[in-house]
Amino acid sequence: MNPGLHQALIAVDTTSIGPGMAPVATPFFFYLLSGLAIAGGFLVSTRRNPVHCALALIVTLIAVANLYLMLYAPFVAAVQIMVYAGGIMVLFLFVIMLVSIERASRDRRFNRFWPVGLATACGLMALFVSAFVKGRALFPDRMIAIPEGSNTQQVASMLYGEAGRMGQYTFAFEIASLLLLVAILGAVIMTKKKI
Amino acid sequence: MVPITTIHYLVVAAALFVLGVIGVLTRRNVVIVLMSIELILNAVNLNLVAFSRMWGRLDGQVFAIFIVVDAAAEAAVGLGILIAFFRNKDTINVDEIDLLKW
Amino acid sequence: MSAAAKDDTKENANDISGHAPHAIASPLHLQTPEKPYLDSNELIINMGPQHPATHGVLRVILRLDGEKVLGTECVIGYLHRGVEKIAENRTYAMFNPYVDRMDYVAAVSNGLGYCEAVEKLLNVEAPPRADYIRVILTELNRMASHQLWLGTHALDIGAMTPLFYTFRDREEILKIFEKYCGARLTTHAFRIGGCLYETYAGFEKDVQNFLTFVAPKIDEYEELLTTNRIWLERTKNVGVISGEDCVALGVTGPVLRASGVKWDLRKAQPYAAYSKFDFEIPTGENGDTYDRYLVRMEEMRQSLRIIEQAVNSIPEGPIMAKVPKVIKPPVGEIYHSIEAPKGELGYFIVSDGSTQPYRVRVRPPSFVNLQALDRMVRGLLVADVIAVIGTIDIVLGEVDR
Amino acid sequence: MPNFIMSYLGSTVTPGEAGNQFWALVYVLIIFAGVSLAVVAMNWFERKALAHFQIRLGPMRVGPHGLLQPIADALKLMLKEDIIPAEADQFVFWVAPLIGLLAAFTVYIVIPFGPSQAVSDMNIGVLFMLGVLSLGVLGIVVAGWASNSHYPLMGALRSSAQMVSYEVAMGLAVVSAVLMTSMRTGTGTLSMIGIVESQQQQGVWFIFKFFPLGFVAFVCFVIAMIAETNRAPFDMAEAESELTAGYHTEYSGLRWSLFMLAEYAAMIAVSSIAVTLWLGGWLRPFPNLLHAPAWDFIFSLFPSLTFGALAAVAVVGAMRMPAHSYFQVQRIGLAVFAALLGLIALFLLVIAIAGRSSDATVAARLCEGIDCVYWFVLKVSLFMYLFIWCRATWPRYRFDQLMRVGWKVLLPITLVVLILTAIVGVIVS
Repeated sequence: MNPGLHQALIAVDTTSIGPGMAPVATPFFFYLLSGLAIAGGFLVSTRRNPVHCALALIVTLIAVANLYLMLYAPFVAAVQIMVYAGGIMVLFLFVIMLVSIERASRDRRFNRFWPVGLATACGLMALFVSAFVKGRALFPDRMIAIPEGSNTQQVASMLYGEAGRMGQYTFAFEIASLLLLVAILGAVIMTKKKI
Repeated sequence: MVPITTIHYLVVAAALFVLGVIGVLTRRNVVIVLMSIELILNAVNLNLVAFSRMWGRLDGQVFAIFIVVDAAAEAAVGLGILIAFFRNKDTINVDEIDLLKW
Repeated sequence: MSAAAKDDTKENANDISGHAPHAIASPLHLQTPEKPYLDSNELIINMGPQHPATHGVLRVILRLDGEKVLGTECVIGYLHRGVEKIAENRTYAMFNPYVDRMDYVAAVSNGLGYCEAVEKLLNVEAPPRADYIRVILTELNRMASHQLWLGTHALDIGAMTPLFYTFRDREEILKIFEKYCGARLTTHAFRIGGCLYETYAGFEKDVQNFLTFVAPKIDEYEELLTTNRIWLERTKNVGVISGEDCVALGVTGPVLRASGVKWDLRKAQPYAAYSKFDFEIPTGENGDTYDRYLVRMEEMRQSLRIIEQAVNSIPEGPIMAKVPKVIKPPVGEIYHSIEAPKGELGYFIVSDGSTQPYRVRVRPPSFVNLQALDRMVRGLLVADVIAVIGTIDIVLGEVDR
Repeated sequence: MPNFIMSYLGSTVTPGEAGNQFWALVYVLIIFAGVSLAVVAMNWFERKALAHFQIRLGPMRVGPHGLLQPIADALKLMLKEDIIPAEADQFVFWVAPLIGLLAAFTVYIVIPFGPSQAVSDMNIGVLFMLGVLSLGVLGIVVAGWASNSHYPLMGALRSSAQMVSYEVAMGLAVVSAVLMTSMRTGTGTLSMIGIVESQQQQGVWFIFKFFPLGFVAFVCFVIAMIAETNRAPFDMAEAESELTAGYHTEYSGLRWSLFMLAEYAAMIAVSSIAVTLWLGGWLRPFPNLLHAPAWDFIFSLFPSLTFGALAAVAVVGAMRMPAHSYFQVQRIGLAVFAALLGLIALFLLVIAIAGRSSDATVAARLCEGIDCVYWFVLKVSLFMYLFIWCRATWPRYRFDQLMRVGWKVLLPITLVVLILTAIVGVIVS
């Protein structure tokens, strides 16, 4: 894609959304947030203390939520913060406090097969890099405007349908609710001492 | 300054994914392994949302929401199993969880 | 909680208590009501001796499963001053002020019990007017003690406001004490053989004013608490103990009466002038914290009745019996007990014929009632332990002596 | 430069929507300062109100009627030695109060003090505020864990369970209010400003909508919000008589005061949400019924009248000071305070008259803004009083009872209300 067209697409993008909606200093915030996310991810896989890992993961989650905002997906960002940072991470912290942490912080950090795991991860990374380098054409530089103001309504109409019609994902949505119910039951049964 | 495009987000997501895989494959503590899985799911989510922006369709965002739901279910059940296991074996190290039955 | 943290606690517990080795291990030997799944969830924590809700320096070692109490052990003695030993080196009259320092919330009752015990040993009887004054002051003190109990008990359960209401009204009682004998808390109001001080001018009027002042205030406390939903939930069926258990453990006072046993020494073996007055003994049915609350509230009203009758019929006459300057009781021993606000307060005094007692042993109600704590809180939650400690109404000065 | 500064004045949208970063920053600073001041005022007010519930006077020594007590306390807390327990996790112990504080203050971004008096009007405003409020629990949990002590840990576990449970009921109650926004137009909105505007369009506060459905949802939300902020009678996490001080037992000095700041900021935040969702936010009473310039003017006088009344109270207080020379300083202090309040009242009066009588845009907008903020703050202060009232009246729930109330009482009620609201909405429209 030639740079001129690329610039034009970006320009079209910002104007179509309206002058007020365009995020400010986009590159700066992108690098800041992605730096935070990656740093958090690094700490998660290296810190000895599980609580520190959880805090690092929270940083990553919030940074990723902000990246969603930059991608004009505010509803996903809100769900991310509510469910992940407010719900799942509290659950994680709860469990960390229930199980032994003093011992975990004295133990070896990595398992017996860590060289194999690291090698696999490196291989995966090489795969990604080669894909990005060779398949650059697969990912055009364009960004098509999504109206931000009605994002929630549009997501809702895909999930629930509108005007009496089933949405594209209504059935999947119902299945997901069933999945959650089963998960709740499973978790309760698993943790109960006496059923 | 280079404008931020889809590929930038994909690179971040790939980095998060690899970090998550490192965590899953090398850590001993099951809690941290589960956290690393969350990291992987987040990387996938970031990809989906970036693609949704790239194509101007919301399907990617809907998928991301489904994945968040999935992550919640996974965390609840996974941590439930973990607590049950800890109660019986007094350990949460993957090295020591090596029997199918006890 | 982790095994490591538990070990820490155990060691710390041992360091602080300084008990002999066999006593140290006892928290872990507590009986468990049910077989634990595995001990991965057990947690041992020290409640006290510096804890806002243990009414002083009581230390309770709690063995918890999450928040559920599997067992408790009370560690007492942080306020031990050797009162009983001090008695052996004091004359009978000199020991009198010391007893006020045991249950400092109800000092007048302590003094009454001791004076009457020594009077029995000497075979003297206080004159009727002295008996009436004693009844009035003792019942006033019962009011004060119950008010303090109500305030702190409600505060433990989380209701702040009743504390200030009860302290406002208790202040009036303390003012009467101050006017009568110059002291507010540790009054040393009575002497062996009667009273030292004649009532001051206007004493009857003060007491009667107090009666009219305080009767509506008791309704005010009840308004705040008795039908309060949260109060009912926190107190009903909490810390239940049966009448048989109470008798077997030697529990007395309102705790015993709330379990349905109608036992009050003022009726069962009347002392002072109690046989002359007409009053009821309130009893409960369920033996739970709520019944104990109701019993104490009703006892306050009965105290008002007694005081009213006593003030209206107080006889004229001397206030001191003929007691020798140097008190030298004949050789012998005596056990005399009275109904203190917290239960049966007994004094066992052995005399060897000298000016000093050979042995004084006090049967403090708080100490005996505290032994029922473990029975009451097994299987309940941590928050209930606080409520039950409050409802037993202990004063650590009396428990440790 | 003046043009740059004045560029936003006269606009009728929030600075976030207008894309004006300068004024967004100014609003953030105003809100930060305002909330901090409100917390200080709340501190004094709670102590005085609680004291008068309990037949005592409360702070009386530092400043007239203890008016300077919060400042003295803040100074004391700031100058105290900063103690970190030796066995504590240093970094986490340090960072925990900041998490709660950040969460509590971030919520204010979406709270609308007026139709354009908000930092930004997100179209996911309600979700944003629920999500960010739920982050506050992380600070508490992490603080309890980092202290490495039994009581804080129990407090942390209790409060994490409590806050996660009550969030569910809170969210459902909020959803029923959001559902009501869609009644007239067909599409609802999650934007906080949109919710208040739809109350104006429908001509009813949502507390009275589909009576008693709106009212029940509101009551459930109020209960959940008291639980969510760990206030009496749901103050399990810091139950003084049980867990000494719960999660902040090991904290002292500045860090402890940060926890308190976060708690009070969160209280004000959740009250603002309740006001926005059910009590018409910035709307004055009967905005549609009494809609005439004369009525506008009368309601514009309320802020200055309120401050005038406060000034009068202060004047009476100064006159009733005992004649003893010891009270001379206090008398002067109170008189100065009264004069200050009187000046504010005068200022507001001038603005009200100028704004309502002339067509000058800036004055009119300022006047309207002050009106909106006034009604909003008035409603929020009623909630603050409610918090204190509850604290003075009720004993504390036990933990299992608290969970029972959350899951077995509030959750079913809010679910039923939600379903009924949907059904009634369909039938009506």
